[in-house]
Amino acid sequence: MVAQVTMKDLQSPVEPTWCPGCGDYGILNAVKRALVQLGIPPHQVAFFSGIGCGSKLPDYIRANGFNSLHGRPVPIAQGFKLAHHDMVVIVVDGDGDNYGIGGNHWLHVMRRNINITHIVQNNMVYGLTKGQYAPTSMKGFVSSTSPEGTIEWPINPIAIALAAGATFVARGFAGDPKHLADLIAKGIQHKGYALIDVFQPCVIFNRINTYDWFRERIYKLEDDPNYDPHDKRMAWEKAHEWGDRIPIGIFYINEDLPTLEEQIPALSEKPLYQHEIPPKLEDLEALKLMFV
Amino acid sequence: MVAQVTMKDLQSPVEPTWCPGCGDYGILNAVKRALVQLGIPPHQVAFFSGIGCGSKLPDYIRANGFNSLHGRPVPIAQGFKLAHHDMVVIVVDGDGDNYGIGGNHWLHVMRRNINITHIVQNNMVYGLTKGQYAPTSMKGFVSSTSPEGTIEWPINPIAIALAAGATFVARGFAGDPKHLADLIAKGIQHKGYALIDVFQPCVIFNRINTYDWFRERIYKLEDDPNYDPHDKRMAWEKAHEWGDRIPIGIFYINEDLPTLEEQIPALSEKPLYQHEIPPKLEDLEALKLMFV
Amino acid sequence: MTKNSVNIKLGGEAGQGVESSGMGFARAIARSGLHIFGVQDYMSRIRGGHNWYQVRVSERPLYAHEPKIQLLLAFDERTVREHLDEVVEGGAVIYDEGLKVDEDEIKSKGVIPMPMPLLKLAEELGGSKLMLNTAAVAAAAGILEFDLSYPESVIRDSFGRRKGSEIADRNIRVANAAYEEARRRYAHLFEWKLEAIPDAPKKMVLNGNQALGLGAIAAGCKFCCGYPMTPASSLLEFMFAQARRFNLVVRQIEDEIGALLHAIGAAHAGVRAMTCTSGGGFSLMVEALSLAGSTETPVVVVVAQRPGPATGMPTRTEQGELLFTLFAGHGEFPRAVLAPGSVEQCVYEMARAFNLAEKYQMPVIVLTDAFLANSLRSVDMDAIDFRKITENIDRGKLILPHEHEKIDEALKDGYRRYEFFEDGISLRIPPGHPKAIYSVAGEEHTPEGFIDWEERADNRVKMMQKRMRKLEVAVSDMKLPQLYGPQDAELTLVCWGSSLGPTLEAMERLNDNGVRTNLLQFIDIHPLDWESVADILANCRRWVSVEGNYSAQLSRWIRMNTGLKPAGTVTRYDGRPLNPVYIVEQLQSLLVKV
Amino acid sequence: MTKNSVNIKLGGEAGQGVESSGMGFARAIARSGLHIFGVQDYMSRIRGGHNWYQVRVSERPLYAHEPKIQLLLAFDERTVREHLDEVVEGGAVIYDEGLKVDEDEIKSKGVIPMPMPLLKLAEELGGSKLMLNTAAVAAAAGILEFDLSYPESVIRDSFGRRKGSEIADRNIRVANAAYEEARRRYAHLFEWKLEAIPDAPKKMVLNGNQALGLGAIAAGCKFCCGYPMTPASSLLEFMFAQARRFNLVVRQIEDEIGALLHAIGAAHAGVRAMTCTSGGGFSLMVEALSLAGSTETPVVVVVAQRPGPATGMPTRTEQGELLFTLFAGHGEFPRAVLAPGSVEQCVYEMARAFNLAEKYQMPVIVLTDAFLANSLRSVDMDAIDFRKITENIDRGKLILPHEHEKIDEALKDGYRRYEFFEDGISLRIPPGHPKAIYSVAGEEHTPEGFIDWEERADNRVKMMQKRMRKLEVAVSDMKLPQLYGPQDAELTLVCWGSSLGPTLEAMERLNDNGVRTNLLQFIDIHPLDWESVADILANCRRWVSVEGNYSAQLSRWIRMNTGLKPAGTVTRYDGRPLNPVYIVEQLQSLLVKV
Ligand SMILES: Cc1ncc(C[n+]2csc(CCOP(=O)(O)OP(=O)(O)O)c2C)c(N)n1
Ligand SMILES: Cc1ncc(C[n+]2csc(CCOP(=O)(O)OP(=O)(O)O)c2C)c(N)n1
Ligand code: SF4
Ligand code: SF4
Ligand SMILES: [Mg+2]
Ligand SMILES: [Mg+2]
Repeated sequence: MVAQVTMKDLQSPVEPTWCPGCGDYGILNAVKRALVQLGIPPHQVAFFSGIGCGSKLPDYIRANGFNSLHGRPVPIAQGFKLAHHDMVVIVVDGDGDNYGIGGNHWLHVMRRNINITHIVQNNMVYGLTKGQYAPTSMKGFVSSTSPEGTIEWPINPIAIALAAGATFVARGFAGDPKHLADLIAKGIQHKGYALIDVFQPCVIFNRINTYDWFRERIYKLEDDPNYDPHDKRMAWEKAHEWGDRIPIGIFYINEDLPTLEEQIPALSEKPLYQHEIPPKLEDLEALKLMFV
Repeated sequence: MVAQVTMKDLQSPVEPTWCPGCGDYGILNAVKRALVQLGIPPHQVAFFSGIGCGSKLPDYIRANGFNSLHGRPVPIAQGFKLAHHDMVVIVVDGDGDNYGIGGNHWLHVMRRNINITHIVQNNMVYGLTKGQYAPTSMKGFVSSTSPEGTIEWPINPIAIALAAGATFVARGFAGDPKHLADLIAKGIQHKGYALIDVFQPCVIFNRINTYDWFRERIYKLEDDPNYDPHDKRMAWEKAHEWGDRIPIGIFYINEDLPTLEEQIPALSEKPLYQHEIPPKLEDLEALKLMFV
Repeated sequence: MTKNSVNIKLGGEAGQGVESSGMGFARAIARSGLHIFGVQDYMSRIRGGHNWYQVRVSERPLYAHEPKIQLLLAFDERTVREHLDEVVEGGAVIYDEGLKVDEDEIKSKGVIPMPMPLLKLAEELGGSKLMLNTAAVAAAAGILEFDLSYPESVIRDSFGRRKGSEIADRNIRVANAAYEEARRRYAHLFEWKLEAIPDAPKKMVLNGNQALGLGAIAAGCKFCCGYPMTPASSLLEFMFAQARRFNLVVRQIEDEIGALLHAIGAAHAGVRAMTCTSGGGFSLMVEALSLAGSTETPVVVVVAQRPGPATGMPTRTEQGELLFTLFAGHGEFPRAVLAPGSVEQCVYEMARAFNLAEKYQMPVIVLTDAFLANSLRSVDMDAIDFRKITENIDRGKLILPHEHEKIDEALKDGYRRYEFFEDGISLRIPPGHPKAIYSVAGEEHTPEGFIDWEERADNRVKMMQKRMRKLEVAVSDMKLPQLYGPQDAELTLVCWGSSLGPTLEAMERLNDNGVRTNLLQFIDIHPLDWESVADILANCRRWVSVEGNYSAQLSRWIRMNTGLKPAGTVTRYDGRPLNPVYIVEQLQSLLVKV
Repeated sequence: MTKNSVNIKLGGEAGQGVESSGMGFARAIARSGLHIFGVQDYMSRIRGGHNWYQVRVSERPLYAHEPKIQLLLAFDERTVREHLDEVVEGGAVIYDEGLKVDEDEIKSKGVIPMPMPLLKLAEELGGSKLMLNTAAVAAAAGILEFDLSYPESVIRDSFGRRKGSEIADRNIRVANAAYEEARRRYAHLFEWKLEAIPDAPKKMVLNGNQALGLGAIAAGCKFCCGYPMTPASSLLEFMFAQARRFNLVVRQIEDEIGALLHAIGAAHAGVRAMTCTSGGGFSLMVEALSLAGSTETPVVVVVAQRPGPATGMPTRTEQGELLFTLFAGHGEFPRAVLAPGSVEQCVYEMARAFNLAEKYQMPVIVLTDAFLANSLRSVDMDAIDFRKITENIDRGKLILPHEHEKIDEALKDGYRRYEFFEDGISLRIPPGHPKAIYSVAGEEHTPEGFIDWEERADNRVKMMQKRMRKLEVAVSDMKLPQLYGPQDAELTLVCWGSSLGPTLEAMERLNDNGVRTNLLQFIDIHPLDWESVADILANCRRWVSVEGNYSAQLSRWIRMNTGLKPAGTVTRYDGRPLNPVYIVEQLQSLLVKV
């Protein structure tokens, strides 16, 4: 993994269809930077996305991609990873995908510690379907499906990730692609499941949580010398900070747990897709004896 | 709600099909006690269950019941509650139902604070389907689908409930129906969503987490005079206590948030099912003008 | 001069307001007493790309769009490139003079280029380039010599209230200037004109989704939930917008699984409840649909189709899910499937769906598609007669728990939710009454509603027969396919859903061309009196099915039930709606073959 | 004396070991060289209730069970009450002498009561009442005069290894005593005997789910995931049990949605992948199925049917999801549906499913049901010839990313995942090779696999035709329905899936009764060369479909595709499997009508 990879290597022939100014550009940029930084060549990384504005990202980067169903990239990525575990697997999906319709897959992937990096494009709104509220929309958010403001409290992705057993929990900001690239690179390097929730301004449908709104509030956890991301208690505190000051950076990291792949005997030698099939005839014949 | 209700009023004509010794008997008993304690007559309470051993409970108590699909009672109960909000609505389902296949509904019901009491029969195994591991099975648990022990970390329902915004989070033990009845009664009285996760020994398929196993470990939070269930931080600490000592009781309670129903204008006067239909012709005619 | 018959296309990038301008213009025209048909075409992106909106105008009601246009309003250069070929000879293209447009090419097609200082007017008189839309539409009105007071009234209605009349005033200033300038420069060159018919019946302009919403509300639907999915979202959003006015509970749920289950819960409580989605969302509802079948819960599910498989083409149209909705769900259980084909039918069939659902205590699916959901049509105000709905509410064997007297009367010896009756339909008392305390179960149950834990064969057979019996009884409430055109014809076009409009016009054209043609529209897809359908079809000299899908699904459904096979099929599956010209062309190549 | 033809039923509460005793006995009999057919019937509860297990024995292969029994082993009183009527005259009931059983009633039916000190022997000689099972089975062997060494060997195999031979020894002590006692007391009264055929071909005893597992493993399936659901769970569990031995990745997923999606992910990586579920779980997979269709991902989905709708009757059987699986999924896309009807067919068709899936890059559904999944059958070891599978692996146009040479050879000018070819099938290179970096999309895509964000009509049409074309090509790989019995018959029974066994025997009986009957089994349901099928059916004098569902779904599917209608249908939907007697009876009442 110390190949020389340039931004150009990652250049897709497809032009992004995102609105000018959309936060997704920053995320795309950060993802590329991270791959360059780590020297991961495009054929050794596979992106899995859902359906939504941000989920179009795999088409906009030269790499393996799978644009799947709304809310469903996480299980596909897991199946893929278990079949090809030396591939770098990255899920990119929206807050609707992952915290809305796909919430159950998320809840369960976190306790498996499978080595996948998960970037959630959190614009706190449904972009592609034209502006309904999202699970992360702030209470009172007015949208076409909440004309008088939402009456549900938003999901706190960081807190839930901590509670559900994620071993790497971070938050980035699309307006700071350099910092975000660093988080993504760390997430990829992390042995296990890494969540990177990204504040991603939607310049069309979310007129509340704008670049300015975020810039006025966010600060970096790593700037606090007392903050220890290995301390879950601290992470839990910070996860609840919202309002005037909102932390970004790595909330929590735990490097001590084995990954899912490491615990599956069939994967100890080589990736599953390289296993020869069919099995040996003598093994099959021996199996028959079970039924005598 | 101060009717005189007796255990006999709650007696169903159907005999439970549970195995002798199953923890579900204790839960059934506790549910009945709670209703008697609160004087809720059977026609004013509706149970919604999933599919599993424990989910057969609604048939075993004389009350309104809805035995639905595996993992799906929560959204049905919400739809029902919004249509008939003066009914006491109780969901009873299994750990497979709620923390497994139905996880997404659970994640989202918690942030709505709808006034539903949710009893999860947590036997840390799949009973009805004959003993596969559950999302709550302890790591290493051996079962027909984990012959070498599970390789996933179990879900921590209490921690997730805290992170997801539940306003009443408790844990009971089927082996202590009196204490459990009290928790259920408090959950019913709580204005908002109340989770009561119940340790429910499955005497057939879980030979690890037995009555004795629990009895040796559990202690009651209310016995600790310093424990304040209004303090989320404390609750978070306690949520992670596992091993030699495991707390039961009310972990967390927050009485200060409005319920979902209270925030829906249409429900301010009377339950939806009592609204007269169709709407007035003049209102409909007026609506037409929108399209001119 | 051609009066009151014109087809106008607006085109531009997403975000340029093509759709809202087109819809505003359509509304203005309808206010003048003319009929319109408006159809949109947009990509699954929020900005950029290419969108268009087409408004067809006539003095008589319209049911379809047409490929050929007389007037093209180009908001960008791409629009000219892509649509110039659709403009008829003598037609015109209006565009901002700042765009790089090849005038000679336009002229070479016999089309008149009409550059206009739209942006300039917007900026100078309106103070905002956003008013370019207004200028463009006003310019179109100018060359059409259409009374500007109608567009003005629409501008007032949309800006007057919201942001104070200042913006409205500025828009109107821009509109007047563009109108005058266009009329002065070009009106004499342009053959097509619009003239108001002030004493025409008052008209509404609405699309299929709005029509479904009206039908649902009028039928007393009080609970609507869903998860956003194009092209169903706008129905959900319409219900949200009406929630306050009609005291509805409208909810966005975490996913479509939960959405249908919420509706089931509300219906179980005795409330008329619905959900709406598209094919992908419906896929997720399949398990719950089966639960509704098993528990005999009346819910209405709107499935607004779009091209699949998978995410397919999210903003386009197709009729690819007829067979899917007919067989969706594990196990066998009764359901009805209705496929309205016009705005009026959307109103009435949606209301009827609630009656059928409650009368037969089963799920009812209302099948539409993006074309029907989104296309705007003008209908006379009187054509939507809410009394027909409100006076015909039929809740079947329902007694609500607070209707104490009725319950006392009905319940002589206890209540059994799934008691056997000859018609398969049991008395339905939602939970809440002390004399009707009971359970229901998705597992096979006893007449009392308990899980039949003994799993007795005889109870199972009776329950299956009870449930399926309802379908046989329901047939009497179902409408046979409806015939349009001459009784006796050499060719019968068979269609369903949104194909109605285009096929109707195709039929007219064929008749005009001397091919005696009629049309058979299936609104009710299932259940049906198939013997009668077979008789009808057997009496058709030759029938062809016209469908917006690959495999001619209705014709396959007909064959499954009657054994009859069409002489041919006209299908379309490129994501675009059927249109009369396409149908006639396909028929021509087909009839050669047949 | 009747030799080697007997039907034995064991009955008792859940938890009494009825099933394991029955299966053990069946295995012992098969070891003696005889053929068995074992069928179970249990309730959806863990303890209590009433379960039974039935073992039919013959010298020739058996495909179905029979209602009439000669020997009843009653573990509780209820068993006697419920099943006495099934015992033929001269038959016997064995039970513990401690049970309250009315001997006179038994006798009054011409049946011989055979009380035995089973519990006593178990406790005194075995030291545990748990060994009552052993005693009961041994007693049965005693009156059948069946060589006890076969049951003994089964006892050794099940206890010998696990808990040390002490328990085995004690069981064998109990068995011997019960055997001798029963033989001494009753053998002379009982007409039916079992005699080993030591030189018979060696036999395997397995059920449909195990057979599917064998087929999958032999075909090189390396990835299996699922969520437990009766009757599919035991297949998932079988794969778990074999994971270590065959280096499989087997996973229990959070739900069925995730299960199919996991399989899609693994298949996308180039691994043969499957999932298994029942109807309710399949309902949740419908959306992902459509994704597999759209992305052309080869996955195999086993759907083991049980009675619906909703949770229905979880432990019983039905064939209610033929049409559902055929049309499940939004949009139109290719799939294949296969319905093996016997243990051998389960092995081979499962393997074939992987070939079809990879060759045509589409999802393949293997439809079974609880009856087939659970019923035990003995088959000659040689009847399952794994070489037929391993030598015929066909991965179609697949090149794995590490097969560098093949890739270099194949890729002259770049790689396009969805390139158009005449047969609709594109080259498939899973991600990982530097020359084949690409995207796939559930949205309509370009040949390169990018979302076609322009949503072009021509690309859409080509992609639809490409995908659907595969179905036409696949027809050449599909098997026409298979004929059993005389070529020329006055009656043809048409069946699919698990109905095969019972219908085969029904056919034999009818022929014995002088009604010249043959049988047409559909293994391949879709796609099919329907013209040939129509020819075959047109040549049948009279055909009747025999199905375990309410609406005779296969016959409807046939009619949809051929227009042909059966002379009648035999259906069953009480949750119980079809059996020869039932079929013949139904046919009789039908043929009167027909
Ligand atoms: C099953 C299903 N339901 C609904 C949709 C419609 N849909 C497409 S994208 C989307 C939400 C987009 O929001 P998000 O995931 O936050 O992504 P964003 O567009 O904001 O980047 C929805 C509801 C779908 N494609 N599939
Ligand atoms: C969609 C679906 N998948 C699977 C099943 C099978 N199933 C029934 S109960 C159950 C799990 C039971 O476990 P749990 O919810 O913990 O309840 P318990 O039996 O332990 O009380 C499963 C997997 C089902 N009924 N529906
Ligand atoms: S709608 Fe919002 S999220 Fe979507 S592309 Fe535009 S700015 Fe980005
Ligand atoms: S299997 Fe377990 S959970 Fe189910 S009834 Fe028996 S003891 Fe209870
Ligand atoms: Mg979003
Ligand atoms: Mg459980």
